[in-house]
Amino acid sequence: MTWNNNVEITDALVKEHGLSDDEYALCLKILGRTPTLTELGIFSVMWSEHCSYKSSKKHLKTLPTKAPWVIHGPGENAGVIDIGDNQAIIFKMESHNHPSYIEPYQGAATGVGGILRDVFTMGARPIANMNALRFGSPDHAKTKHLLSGVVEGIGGYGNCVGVPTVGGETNFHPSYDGNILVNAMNVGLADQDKIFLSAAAGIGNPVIYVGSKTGRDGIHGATMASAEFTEDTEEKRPTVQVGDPFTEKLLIEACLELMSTDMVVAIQDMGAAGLTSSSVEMASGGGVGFDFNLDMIPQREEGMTPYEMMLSESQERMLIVLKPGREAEAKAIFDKWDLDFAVIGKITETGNLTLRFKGEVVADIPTQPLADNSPEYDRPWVKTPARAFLKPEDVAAPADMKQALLKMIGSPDLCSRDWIWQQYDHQVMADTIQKPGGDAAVVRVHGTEKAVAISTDCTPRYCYADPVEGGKQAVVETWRNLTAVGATPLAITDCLNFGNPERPEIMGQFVGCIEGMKEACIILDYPVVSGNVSLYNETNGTGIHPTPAIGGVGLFTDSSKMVTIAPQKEGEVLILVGETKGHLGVSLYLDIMEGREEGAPPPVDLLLEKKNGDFVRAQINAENIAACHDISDGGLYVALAEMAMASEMGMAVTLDYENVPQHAFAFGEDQARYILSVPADKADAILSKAKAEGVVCANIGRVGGKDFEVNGMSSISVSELLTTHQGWMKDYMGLE
Amino acid sequence: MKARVHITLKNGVLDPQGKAIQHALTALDFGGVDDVRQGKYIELDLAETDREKALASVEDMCKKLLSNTVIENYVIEIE
Amino acid sequence: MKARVHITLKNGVLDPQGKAIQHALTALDFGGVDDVRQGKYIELDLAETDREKALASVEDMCKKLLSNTVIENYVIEIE
Amino acid sequence: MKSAVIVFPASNCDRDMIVALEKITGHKPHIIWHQDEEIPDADLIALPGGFSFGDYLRCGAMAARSPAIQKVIEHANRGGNVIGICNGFQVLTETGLLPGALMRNKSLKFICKDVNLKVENNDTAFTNAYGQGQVITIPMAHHDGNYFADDETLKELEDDGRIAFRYVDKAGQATAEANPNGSRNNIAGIINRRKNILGMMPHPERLIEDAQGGIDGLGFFESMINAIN
Ligand SMILES: Nc1ncnc2c1ncn2[C@@H]1O[C@H](COP(=O)(O)OP(=O)(O)O)[C@@H](O)[C@H]1O
Ligand SMILES: [Mg+2]
Repeated sequence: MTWNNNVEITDALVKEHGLSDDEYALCLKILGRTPTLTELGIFSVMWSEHCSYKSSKKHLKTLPTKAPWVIHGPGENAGVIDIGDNQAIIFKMESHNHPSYIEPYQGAATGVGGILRDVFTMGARPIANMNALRFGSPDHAKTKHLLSGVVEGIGGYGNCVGVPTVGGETNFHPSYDGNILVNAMNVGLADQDKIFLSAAAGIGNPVIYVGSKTGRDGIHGATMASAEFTEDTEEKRPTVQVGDPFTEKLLIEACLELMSTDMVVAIQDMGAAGLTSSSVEMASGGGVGFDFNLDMIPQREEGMTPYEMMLSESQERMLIVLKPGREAEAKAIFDKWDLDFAVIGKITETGNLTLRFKGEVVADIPTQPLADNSPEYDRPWVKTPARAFLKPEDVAAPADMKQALLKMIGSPDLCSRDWIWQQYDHQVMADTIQKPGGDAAVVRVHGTEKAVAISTDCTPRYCYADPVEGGKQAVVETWRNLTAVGATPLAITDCLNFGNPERPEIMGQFVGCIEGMKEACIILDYPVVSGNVSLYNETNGTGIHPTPAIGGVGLFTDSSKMVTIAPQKEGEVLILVGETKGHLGVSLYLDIMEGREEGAPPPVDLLLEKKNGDFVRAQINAENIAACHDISDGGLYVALAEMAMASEMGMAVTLDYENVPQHAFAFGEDQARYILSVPADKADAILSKAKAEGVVCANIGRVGGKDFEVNGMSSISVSELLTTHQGWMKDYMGLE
Repeated sequence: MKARVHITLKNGVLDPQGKAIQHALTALDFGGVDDVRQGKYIELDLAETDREKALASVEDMCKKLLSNTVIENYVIEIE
Repeated sequence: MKARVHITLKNGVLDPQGKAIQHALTALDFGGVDDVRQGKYIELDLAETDREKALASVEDMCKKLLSNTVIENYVIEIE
Repeated sequence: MKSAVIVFPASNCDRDMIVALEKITGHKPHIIWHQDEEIPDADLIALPGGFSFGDYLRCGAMAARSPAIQKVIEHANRGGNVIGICNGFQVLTETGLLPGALMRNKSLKFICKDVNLKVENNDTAFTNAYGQGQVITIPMAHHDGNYFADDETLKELEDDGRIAFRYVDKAGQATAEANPNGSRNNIAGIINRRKNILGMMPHPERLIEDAQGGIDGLGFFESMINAIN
């Protein structure tokens, strides 16, 4: 292939690069001339949906991002919050949806690698991974292969780098048949006085490239992530990147070693759009220019062109600005870890990204206008029509309650995910004190009494039925899960997965979800500190369910206060917190038992959530509670059964079905509810305290025996519950 | 019949294993190892006795299971 | 010079990967797969131009690193 | 007890091992980089878990050829104590200090879960704090822990009481269901002929505090203190 940087920039070429006429006109204006091919490539990836957030920016700006404990909100590589003692927690969630559909193992693996880099580039040691996964219907021909590959890829990468994968969520729904979602979250720990940002500074300072060599991987990957799938997606296959967790582990150690010195001025990982976006962000962020000699870039393949080098998405690479004269010292560190290290240029005062290749300037772009003038659209949107509430009477009672419960807990959406988390090393680093299977994962802050609780949640069927309520509910569910283990919720990250924003209905879902999230964040004092948007999750015009996955982070100052969902002793009293109205609209019961996805989702009363949650957390912190579980998917009976299974103890429960039909009481998904298991001698005090605070609470039974017994239902042995609960996924995956 | 299948990474696809082996060989003082690529080698014993049919069947196996055609190539020999 | 190395499990060593592939092929309705063995295939680019020397050197690599002689055999081809 | 922990590129249970050794012996272990050619005087050398060199080619293969390992071999040949946990066990078999090999788990999956282990021989430097036949719960987390040795080696291991730990069910039976990875004879850990080297796949260093879910791993370290001090 002959390389010509100065080919004629035809309309077709511009279109191929995904730039609209207006965008190209803006490009001409910024440059004051026709772009070279390399420049066109740079504009194209910088202004792709993935890098520029052009459809979402306007709405994202409305999210609350501040609180006294927020050190850095959105805009940096990841969000940073204060956890006291000069320590900070740094976290973010990101999507790797399209690559994971094309090549599940590598797509998911590189997703984990990418999110790790976002966190350690800020100076944090990664301490926990989470993964939020959505697959198509289990009956769909590809689902098994995708589930198997994605889980193996997440494990393959996370296990090797030695960061525990401590939790996540997994849904199946036909709306993901052609577009699965793989959202990976990482949480890291740093000292507040050792947090690194990306804004470059210091005219003349050297710019360093470290990590793996650059190959032709994933060229156009960033633009692919912004394009809708069509049948010919097969052709885009070679753009998949292969992850190298071994190199990533070395890169983590080498970067943290480098950061423990005082040599680093700024640092940025090369993520989507690789060298292009990292250098433009660093330069524009610092209001300076970069002058690079591309001949210095470590290259894996022969004959790479500037265009390819700038657009490559090879993994495991970082860009660093050093203090002057420290190159040799820095190089010694990367030599020790056997990583490539190259001085590729320096900071200039021009404000331009100037790229030289074999003595010729192949690109010279003012970075500030490129970054600041990136397109921003106010896309037309329509509000999702409101749905009517479904009354409990509109949903038939099951022929047999026991069989219904077994069917529920043995269903794809509610069965145990142990087949998944057993493939993840969830204990490496020896600080995991709440393993997967509970409401939130809990990881100790190494060497202290503190611990961090993490939960990822979203109920896409609610978001589809009512984006505003669904957006609220997603935020609230993480908050509730953190509360249920006893942690104080601090902040969230999000990963907003939607269909094609150029369709007003989809844009309406996006706007609605953000609106709901915003309300929840404000009332719960639970700001958004980082996030990611993934649009165009749609195949042949059918979009996914709107899926704003939320990753919530909470803190324990004393991790010994933590509780799990497992009752501790026979004789403990079970207390139901919150009111049960029997809301079956878009419930899992309706879906699993009747194959319907109708009605409005359960309304979220944010003030009630806060009241009930604060009460529960205070009781846990006062050490009055032995176990706690929030009630979400599947409702009360499912939550009770999960507690019984976790403790391998039975329970005897008596409920009053006078005002609510039994099946609605059992499986309704009313919000703001928890089940507490408390020592018998503490029950009365808790109930009267609740009454005094206006929190609805009821004594509903006791822990003990080997059977799960609820009035109005034949009893079930806990071992039968367990066999049913643990059966589905293993059976399903058994014959891959 | 016996079939032998070689599965190798496509050109341009990163081969972390090969790279690490090359590095380790160099550390063990083996000079002049310019490149290393690692692939898989699979031997199948087939009941099929017709060469053409065996080939077609193994071809199908490669597409459906043995190789990951997104990043790998395969070569089949029937003997 | 190019060297190709095939590393296969010794007879009598259980091959979990081969077994799993065989099982998966059967589940995918490929009949008559009597046995599957999985090995490694390594390609080396060597600066050496003398065939004999290259062979000796790769032989040494196999012994020292590329294969585990407790469980594996190797075959080298130089081209 | 003076100890040392060897760190390879992409070791990842090195910190866990260092923390455990320090907590239990009261002394910080020496930390040895794989390229170091000297190992300070130590009663015990530990090879930690992880994915040394990415576990590329074969688990433990590249680590087993590192300069520091030559010193570990010398230490072992002088009768010094060596433990290898998980990846460390794989490294020990690759060096030949322990017989056999660790192959891909039968399910081909990485498996992280708690397993029951039976202490098969409590008359060793690594197991004396446990009761003979005691069943303990220890986490495992590996992709390649399927222990293989030929019949002859296996017989020798069995006859000489060199099986340290076996995977068992709660009742202590070495059933096929209790075998998580396909290991021959349900073997989870073995010792060498001279009884100064132990390799095991599960991770006792992950279970030494109540907060971690139990303290069954403590006995492992206490045994060494009993034997060495
Ligand atoms: N992909 C996954 N990886 C790891 N853990 C998972 C995954 N999916 C679900 N889990 C775990 O399974 C448990 C149940 O998940 P979920 O039903 O979503 O919990 P909740 O309703 O409390 O949010 C949680 O502990 C969660 O962390
Ligand atoms: Mg929950």
